[in-house]
Amino acid sequence: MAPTTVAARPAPSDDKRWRQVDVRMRRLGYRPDGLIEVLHTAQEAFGYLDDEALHYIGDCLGVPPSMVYGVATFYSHFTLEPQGEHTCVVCTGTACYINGAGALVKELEARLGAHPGETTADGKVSVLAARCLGACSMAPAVVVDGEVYGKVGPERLLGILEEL
Amino acid sequence: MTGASGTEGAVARPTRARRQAEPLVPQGPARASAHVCQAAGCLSMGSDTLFAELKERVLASGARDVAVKRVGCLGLCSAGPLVEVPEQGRMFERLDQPGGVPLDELVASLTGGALGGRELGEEPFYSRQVKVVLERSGRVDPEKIEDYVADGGYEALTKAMTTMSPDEVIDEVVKSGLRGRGGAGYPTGLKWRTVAKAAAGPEGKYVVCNADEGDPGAFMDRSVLESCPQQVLEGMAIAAYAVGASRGYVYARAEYPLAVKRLTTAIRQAEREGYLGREVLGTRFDFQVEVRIGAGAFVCGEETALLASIQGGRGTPRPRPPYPATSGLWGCPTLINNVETFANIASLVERSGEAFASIGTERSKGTKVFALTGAVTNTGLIEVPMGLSLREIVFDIGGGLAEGRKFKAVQTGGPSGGCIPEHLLDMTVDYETLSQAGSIMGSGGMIVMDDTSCMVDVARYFMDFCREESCGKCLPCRVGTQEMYLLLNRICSGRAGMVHLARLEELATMVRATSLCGLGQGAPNPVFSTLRYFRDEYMAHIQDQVCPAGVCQIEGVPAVAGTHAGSHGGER
Amino acid sequence: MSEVRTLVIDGRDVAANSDQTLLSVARENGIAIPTLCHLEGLTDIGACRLCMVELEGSKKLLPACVTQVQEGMRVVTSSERLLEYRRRVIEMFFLERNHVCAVCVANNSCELQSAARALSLTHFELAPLHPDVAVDATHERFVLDQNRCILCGRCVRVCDEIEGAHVWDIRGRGANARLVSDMGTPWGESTTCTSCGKCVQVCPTGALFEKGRSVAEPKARRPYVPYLVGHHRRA
Amino acid sequence: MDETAPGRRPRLATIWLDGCSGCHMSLLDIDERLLELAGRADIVYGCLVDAKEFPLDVDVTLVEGAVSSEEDLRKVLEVRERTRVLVALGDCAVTSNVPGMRNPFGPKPLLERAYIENVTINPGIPTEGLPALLPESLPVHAWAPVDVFVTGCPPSADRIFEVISGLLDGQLPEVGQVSRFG
Repeated sequence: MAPTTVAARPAPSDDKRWRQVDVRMRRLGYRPDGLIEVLHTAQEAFGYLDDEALHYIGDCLGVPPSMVYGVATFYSHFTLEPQGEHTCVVCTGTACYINGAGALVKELEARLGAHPGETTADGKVSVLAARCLGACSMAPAVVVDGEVYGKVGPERLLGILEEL
Repeated sequence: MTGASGTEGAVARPTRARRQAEPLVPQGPARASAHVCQAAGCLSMGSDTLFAELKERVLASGARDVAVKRVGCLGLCSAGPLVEVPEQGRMFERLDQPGGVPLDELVASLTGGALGGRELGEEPFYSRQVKVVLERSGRVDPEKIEDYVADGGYEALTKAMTTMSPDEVIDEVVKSGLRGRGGAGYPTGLKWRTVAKAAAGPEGKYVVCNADEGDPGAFMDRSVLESCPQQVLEGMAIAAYAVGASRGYVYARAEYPLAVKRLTTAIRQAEREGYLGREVLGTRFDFQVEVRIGAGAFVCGEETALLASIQGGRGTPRPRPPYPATSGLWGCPTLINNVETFANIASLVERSGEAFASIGTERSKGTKVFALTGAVTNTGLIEVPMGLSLREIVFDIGGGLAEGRKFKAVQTGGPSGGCIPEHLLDMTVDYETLSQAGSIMGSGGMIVMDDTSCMVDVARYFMDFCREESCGKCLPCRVGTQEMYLLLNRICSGRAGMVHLARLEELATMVRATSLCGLGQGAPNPVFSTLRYFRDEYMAHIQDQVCPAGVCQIEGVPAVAGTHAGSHGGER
Repeated sequence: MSEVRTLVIDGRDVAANSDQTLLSVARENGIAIPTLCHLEGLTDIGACRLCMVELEGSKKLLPACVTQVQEGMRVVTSSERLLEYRRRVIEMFFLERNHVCAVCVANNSCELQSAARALSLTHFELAPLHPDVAVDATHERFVLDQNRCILCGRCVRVCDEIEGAHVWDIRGRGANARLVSDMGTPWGESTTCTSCGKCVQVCPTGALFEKGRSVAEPKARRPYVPYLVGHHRRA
Repeated sequence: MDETAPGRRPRLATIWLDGCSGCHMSLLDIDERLLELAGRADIVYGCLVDAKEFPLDVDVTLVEGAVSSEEDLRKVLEVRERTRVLVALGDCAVTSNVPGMRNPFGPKPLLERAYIENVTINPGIPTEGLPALLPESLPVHAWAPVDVFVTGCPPSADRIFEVISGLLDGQLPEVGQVSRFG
């Protein structure tokens, strides 16, 4: 794609978080190849990527809507749905798998009613499965709200979640 | 994938909390220094609060010649939090944990009391390793360039730029016999030479560091970036000088927020100190490095997919040739090496290619970092000379299996690798031997499995991984991994006949031969290697409807006589 | 500057320009290699893997559509192994979506259907995936039927490279990859579509078609294709 | 199953599972060649003859239709056991074709549409007298090995005749390039 420079344009609303997105785009010179970086920033600011954000970013960087959408849906880190108040990531990498990560996922399904990729009905916890967190020595590993917990059994995991 | 990776703001201002995290440095030379591991493994066991507490205790003791220092990975992650006191040759394991070393014992050791912890010299986990890549890992503060420089860092870059021509640098790399540590093992020197010879594109040339470590069960690159990011940057700068590049990218996984943060800090510091940026070492050599954060796609470890992702697009691979070395980012010649490859460069240039080549085997030179995990006593990060035997790694360094468990296999190479059985444990670890055994070196994940693992289930696990990570561009990988998964599922649940096994093997052969990139070509490998060494386990599922390891849930429905792979029955 | 290269394809000596692909040389010489994602005039992506050929002295198969000719190459385009792989490719195309030729608008004018016939594919051995996918009939003139889409990306490329609109792209990945217009919005609501119909013209199956056509009424359209894409590229 | 005794006339059968009968119609379209067939073989079962039980020893059986219900499955297993050469005739038998179009969403919505949503008198899914549907409608060879596949919706009369007469001559015909899906 030709690096067409597209000028800054008014943010969709006066929500302050758009400033973070704007700053990131300006630093990247509004180049279309900065798309993924800007999507990261938008997701950090808003928690997820909605249509409005995708349209706005695409317009500013000169990337067609279908391409923005194609990129946002290709990478599993990006989410197009609002997430729960808390996130619980179960690592399902090989070391965790052979050390019982499957039982953790099943336990969450049974107790919270949320499969990986889903949020509990009360919007409290989003359950996610990660490929490998690189915390294999502490398998099985779980990340709750950014905090890594190692050698986690089903009981302990539920304990951690109850304390939230 | 994950809220685990809310990447922190790149450059945080020194807040109060941050100042508190500064190391304790004595006025004069330290009599004893506590190296507190602050890599992800130990951090998750609370090594950051331990670090603060230890500092306070030392200050309170009144000792003026004791240092408390933040360092990178000390290796034995399963025994974290770890603290090493190098002057005393002591390692303190599971510090302040139930069943571990009490903090008092460490404080006493540091402040002139009885020496505690474990003596390092006699432990095979430590003594059998040879450290080149991880040499500075447990020694320097990963967030301070001064510490890296004081330890001899950037001397290699200085040597290369002041005493060697770019060609001479490449000659050294060729002589070293270094091969790509990302998995394929392509000779690094040859790659550098190709990029060096290629005519520069409209935007010059690029150097890209592949830090998209996606193999499940592998965390070597994460550890290197968390422990000594400057070493990787120095390697990249030397490469840029050698091939004539002026821009660089590090493509790192979003799942590694700490590595990204330390890397970003390292780039800022290196630019400030003139080791990166417009005028490297005050010369006209210009090399600027940016970090690009992946977003959860295993296929981006494939070099052409990685480039597509750096350019902001869907991470789908494209056919090669042209290779990135001649036509990469924006059509410009692009050198792509993995983190560990770059981390080898500084020491190689400093010591000479011959010195590097003196370690290792005939065709696999140097050392290799492995993430040793699974059903083994000592799990963690290790670095060994090429050519060590698997048995030495698993049983000497790894300390063998837990009491009463029987060894079954070592899985290497991730989803494109294979499972090596007990009778091959004495084989040496190098590129060729591993590939002859039906596996690959891969990036360095090494997962030990015992008799509680079912090898058909393991094959299914990896196929599940591949089908979810397939980018969907080429048909054999997109549909073939899906179909192989369904066949494996059928076998695992005891609903398969011999015809399904035959179908699986045919399909695996076809997918390997026709897929566009390494993900699809390698996806059948776990199937091939488990069939090669553990066919009896497949047969038990098929003929007797039994899972010998007791892992699979047998549905007890007899296989039908049809030749068609049949219904997927809600297995999607 | 292109130069002359000589090579051997299926035992025949042929001459080619150095900038030609194996596929174009083979076709010039009347040697048929099946393709689905390739369309003369669009950038080749080497995705369908139907055109894989053998190169003497190499274990690796090469996609003919993106492989440049080289002096002295000896190429085999239709060994028993290649035919078997191609049948498997076609089979998997059929199984990944819901292709019911009998009730498809492209019946009799479908490239997937003809490829199956040319390769004597009589039945499928692997499991059908039967995805539950949608039909988008919101556009006033055209329909997108995901049941028939083989993800060849011709529509994506013709819309991007020739029409310059980039209405289409692929969302998701792996088995969840789907053709989408704009933000996954219904085609009829697309703000970028010019309704030029090029995507419909280049679709090899019945995934994109014109409204008002019924089963077994051929999508009389192939004749336009060279004018749409061929001349543009050569110009 | 005993081999064809010398001089014994070959025994031919047809069976109709989940399909539209179009393949049988196409079979009838061989017109006067039906007489030729009747002269060479005994037609022992199918909609052309009045037999109630599928005979024990059949040389060639043509199967039309996909396997959609428990009754289809019972039949196909029985037919397979009693037949020497099993022919999947037409796209439904070969790929499940139109009956398979329900597979993406399963049998429940199908039954509801047919017996509840579109019915004004006594809506309700019948439980007696109708064989239960299988979760998926699948081709014949999902359940039993098939010897010859004849594609087409329907296969042409000429193709059907060629296949049958070839089989009566003791040859397994090549079907690929002359017939096609759809």
